[in-house]
Amino acid sequence: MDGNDLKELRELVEFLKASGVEEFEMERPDLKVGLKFAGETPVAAATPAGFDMAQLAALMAAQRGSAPAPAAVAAPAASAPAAVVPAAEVDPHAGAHIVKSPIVGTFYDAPSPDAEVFVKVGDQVEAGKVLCIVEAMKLMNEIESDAAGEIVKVLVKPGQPVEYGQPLFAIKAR
Amino acid sequence: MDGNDLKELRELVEFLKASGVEEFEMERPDLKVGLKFAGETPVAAATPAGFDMAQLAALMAAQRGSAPAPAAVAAPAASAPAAVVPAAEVDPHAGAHIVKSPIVGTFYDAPSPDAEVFVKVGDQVEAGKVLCIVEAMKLMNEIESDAAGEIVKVLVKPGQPVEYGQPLFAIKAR
Amino acid sequence: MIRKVLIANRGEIALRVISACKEMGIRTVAVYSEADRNSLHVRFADEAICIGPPKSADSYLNVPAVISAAEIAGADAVHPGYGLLSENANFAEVCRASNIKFIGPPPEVTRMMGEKSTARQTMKKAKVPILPGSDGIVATEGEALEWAQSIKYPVILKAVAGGGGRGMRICRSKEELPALYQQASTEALNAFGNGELYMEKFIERPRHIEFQVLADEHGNVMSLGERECSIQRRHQKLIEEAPSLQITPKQREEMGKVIKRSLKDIGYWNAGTIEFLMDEDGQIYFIEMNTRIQVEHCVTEMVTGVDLVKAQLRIASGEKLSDIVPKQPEIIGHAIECRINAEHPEKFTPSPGKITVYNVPGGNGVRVDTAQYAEGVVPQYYDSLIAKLICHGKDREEAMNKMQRALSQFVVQGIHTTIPLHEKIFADAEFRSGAFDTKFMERFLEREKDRLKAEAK
Amino acid sequence: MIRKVLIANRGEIALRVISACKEMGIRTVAVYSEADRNSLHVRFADEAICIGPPKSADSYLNVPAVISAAEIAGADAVHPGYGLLSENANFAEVCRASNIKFIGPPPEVTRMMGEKSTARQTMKKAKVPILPGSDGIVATEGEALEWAQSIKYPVILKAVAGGGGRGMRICRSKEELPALYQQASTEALNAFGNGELYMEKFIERPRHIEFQVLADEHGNVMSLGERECSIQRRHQKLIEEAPSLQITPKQREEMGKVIKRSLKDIGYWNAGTIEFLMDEDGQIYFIEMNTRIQVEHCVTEMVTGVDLVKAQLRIASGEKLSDIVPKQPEIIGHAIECRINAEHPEKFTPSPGKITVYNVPGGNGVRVDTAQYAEGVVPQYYDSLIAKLICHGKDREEAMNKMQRALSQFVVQGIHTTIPLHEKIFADAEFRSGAFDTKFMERFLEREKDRLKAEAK
Repeated sequence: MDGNDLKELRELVEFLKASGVEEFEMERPDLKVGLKFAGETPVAAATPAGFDMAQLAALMAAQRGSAPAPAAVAAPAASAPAAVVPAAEVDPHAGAHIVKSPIVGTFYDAPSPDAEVFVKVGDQVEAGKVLCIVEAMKLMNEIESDAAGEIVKVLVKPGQPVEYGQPLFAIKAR
Repeated sequence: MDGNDLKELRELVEFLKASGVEEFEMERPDLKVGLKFAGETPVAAATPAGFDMAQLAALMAAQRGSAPAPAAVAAPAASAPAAVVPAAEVDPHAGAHIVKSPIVGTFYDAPSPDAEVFVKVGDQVEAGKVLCIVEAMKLMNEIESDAAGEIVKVLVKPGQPVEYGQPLFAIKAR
Repeated sequence: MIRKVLIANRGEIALRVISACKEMGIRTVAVYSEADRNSLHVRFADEAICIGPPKSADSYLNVPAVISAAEIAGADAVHPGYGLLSENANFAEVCRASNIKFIGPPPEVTRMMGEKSTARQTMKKAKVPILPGSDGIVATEGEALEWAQSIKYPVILKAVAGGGGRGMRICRSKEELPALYQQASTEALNAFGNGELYMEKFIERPRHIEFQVLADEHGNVMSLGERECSIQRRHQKLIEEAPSLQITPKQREEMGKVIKRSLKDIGYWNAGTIEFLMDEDGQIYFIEMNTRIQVEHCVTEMVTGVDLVKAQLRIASGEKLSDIVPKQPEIIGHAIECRINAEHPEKFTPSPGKITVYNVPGGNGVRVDTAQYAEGVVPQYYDSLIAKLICHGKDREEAMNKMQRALSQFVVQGIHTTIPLHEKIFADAEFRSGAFDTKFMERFLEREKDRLKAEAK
Repeated sequence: MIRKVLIANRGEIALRVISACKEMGIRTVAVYSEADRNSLHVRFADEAICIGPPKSADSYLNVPAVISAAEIAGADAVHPGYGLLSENANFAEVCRASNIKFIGPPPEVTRMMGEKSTARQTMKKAKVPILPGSDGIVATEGEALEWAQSIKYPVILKAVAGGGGRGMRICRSKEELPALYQQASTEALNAFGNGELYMEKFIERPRHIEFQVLADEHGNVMSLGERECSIQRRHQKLIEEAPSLQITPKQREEMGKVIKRSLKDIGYWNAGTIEFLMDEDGQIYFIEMNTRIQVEHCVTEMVTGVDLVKAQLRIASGEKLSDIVPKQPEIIGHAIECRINAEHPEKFTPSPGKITVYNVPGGNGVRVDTAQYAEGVVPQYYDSLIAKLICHGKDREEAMNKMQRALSQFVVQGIHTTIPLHEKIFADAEFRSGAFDTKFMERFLEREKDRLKAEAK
């Protein structure tokens, strides 16, 4: 166990604690950690307030399974009086740059149904390159990349409704 | 495991303890650590385990009692929806044995207005000695000491209404 | 006029009475056990006195402690709420002897109504329809067969000293009667030391209908209409409504007259409830009288506009009914109440503990009576009712829809509650149709079981 | 019938509309800014769409974002609530162009009522009493003197292009008029680039009285009586009541007729409020019309039994008023509303932040409309209203007593609220007498200041 390991572990524990986590388990080929905090156990599955999943994801950088793509707009942001953010929204591309939708509308990956897509996974893009269209009120709004790098993943499907701030592309920034 | 490792482990344990962790497990190819703290781990900054809230409240009630007069009973037990127990008040008779009223009624320190008081501060009493009367429904109930020792303080005044569990006498037990 | 009331109760009804007193300028004294130190009835009363340890028998049911608390606080009246000491005639007598006004009927009446057969005889004399029955002990098998023939099968044999289902048998034919008679008598003897039985007509699918009554101390009585309380599980009411769809305005008026006459005869005063069973043909029969305010009084308040607890306080102050409720109120709209209990919604096991999240619904036509709050604790010592959710709509349909909306916004975490159960009941076709009886919950839970089994496949 | 409504609002009114929709079986779509992600309107709607960053201008006031959200959710109607886009005629037009039903009057009517002088002329034509005035520009000092003589002093000069008190002068005699005319004109020119003035009768101690109206899309109009809204601070209403003690049943009926005629002429539909000033002699004068549901609509609901939001939804579905409210409702009892704002109760500074404790009062006759909860956050970006506490009693006295009781049980910690201010107002003799006007709060706060000074000595 080296000092660096300990420091990281410490950060993890502090983060878990601040987030109100009660039990935690992590398994990697080279490391397995499990812990349980003392204190009262709420009966119902009350998730802690303000749990920053992105932060956790970043802390755990290398190992996480691929989460399902963000649900369509139709799912209400589950937020109890306890201010719960659903666990499903784990950002699966922590570390990558995320291009988010600046408007509400319908996502299209190509200028027209039979045209080529603007970009696909593996493409290298420059900042300013048009990545997609979000249609709002019959207007086709071209969404440009705000970073340069490689398209790692397209997070929405053509024709899918997107809300403000919804992640569209993951880019491995240069 | 060398001295350095041990030092780090120590740090880890201290850190986990301070963080209120109850159980911990870690496994690495070269190292496996598992631990569980004994009993109720004091959660950082929380109320100490086994703290007797009722006792605290009773003590506070006693302090209220020595304030203006029969208003004793009049003040509702301080209890916000947040169920906060104010930390500011300190037990002035810590260590002393407290004789509490087993019934609701009116406190008298003597069998009749012109009689001698049953006990006064400084008196040595045995368990079973009558300390006072609490009148309830026209009945004079003699309250006996449940400890032997020296009367340190009389916590209520003659004629004062007392509630169930209200501290009456502080006794320095032998 | 009463100046200061001690509320000899806890939970939502204590807070309900405190609120009524506050609105009338009457000072309030709460009493509490050590388990209720942080309860809202303690916080919102003008004064609060600890009267004993957590167990009810040592605190809320401890008559000397309650009376003593009233005396040291200088309360001139006691409101008993429901349950606990509310129908304890001895307590009412001690109050009287201690010169403290008991907010309820005179102890003699409470005592009379507390004895089932006396109550029955009294009501019969006052021409209130009662369930056909033996009107006394059925001493032998032979007598039992004769009575059953005149009452007509099915009949039910009950222990004179009984309660809780023991010493009770339903007989559907003369063939099975003799054996059942022996069983019931033996069971009663073992359970109560008294093997005597009486007989009543048995209704297969009864409805539970009750009438709310107010009476002043000057001989004036008023019926405020009925409540439908057939949604029960093991004789515990879960959902109550007013009015009943089964009672016509004409019936309501007629029952009002009968009730008026009978309670005048008895010398009843303050609030009370007369409970009836309704058979499949809509005929109603007296079963018992509750001589106190009831849990479900709120639905009557919502449809009549009469504040029953304020009326209790004014009656106890000697006011005349004609000043309190100047004219017979119209029934406006429909009200339904759900009892929200700290219980597992499927297993019905109690679920005491600390509430972590508590979001109460509000808005138009929604009333919540509760003494719970976020961070509050439901003690294990008392009954499991934590809130009453009452919805008022222009008709039953609107009231039900409102209830569904309100239930969906009632968020309780940390403990289990019956909220999910109520949500299922309000989605049930039989419930929504209104065509149910006191056996509804049995059928409903059976349906649920089947549904879960089917889903599991 | 409308199937799915997007609620273009936030806070308690969004939840109010969601609740009404749920009770009617209509699906709901909430929209929210990033600051409102954990709000109850988001949680309790069937669907929720984030439409922008915290600032209203970029989210709730962002017309393309709202319309776009309605389109992707497939909403067939939009309810605008109050404030925000509710009186934005352009928004209503875009809705129409996008084939989404706007739940409110036609944009042409909203636009007309939004321009004060047009509204005034329209109402005058429809024989609604308006404040005596110049009916147009007063071009010179001389004209002003003539007008003032006919209207009678005191009069008020106002900028045609004005608002917010600028270019406004009260004149109490012909001697002071010329100088004030010049000042007002210069001020108006500087502020709005237009120095033109008009003149109105000035009322020293006006009351603010408003009438609630419902109108269907088939030309039928109904007045649901008035509200008394004189308790204001800097033109922000704090407390509203229904009915007004100043309006007799006869006046109410007559105003109902006038309103019916005038709104029919205009082609108004959906809910609306006509605001009047009442002078010291009880004479009322039209000031403006609000073409939306109002914050204080609940007091009218409590005394009439009509659900105004459900009525809005049914009107927008094309239903006839005679089906929605079959007969003119009686006014039953008295209702009062307190606006609970996240503000310091003495300094009136906004108090956004996290709520740590939130205990909402309940019980008989108490209604709370709120979207807040324990652990909830009051964002700094929007208005400070966190709850409306509405009490209904058989008369004003009972409603006031109920309000005092309910305020004492409304516990909010973590932020400041106006609850303590309301408690003081409800203990104030002038308020309790009912004999107040829109200057009440100035006098009340002055009295409070004096009291504090006296206490400090």
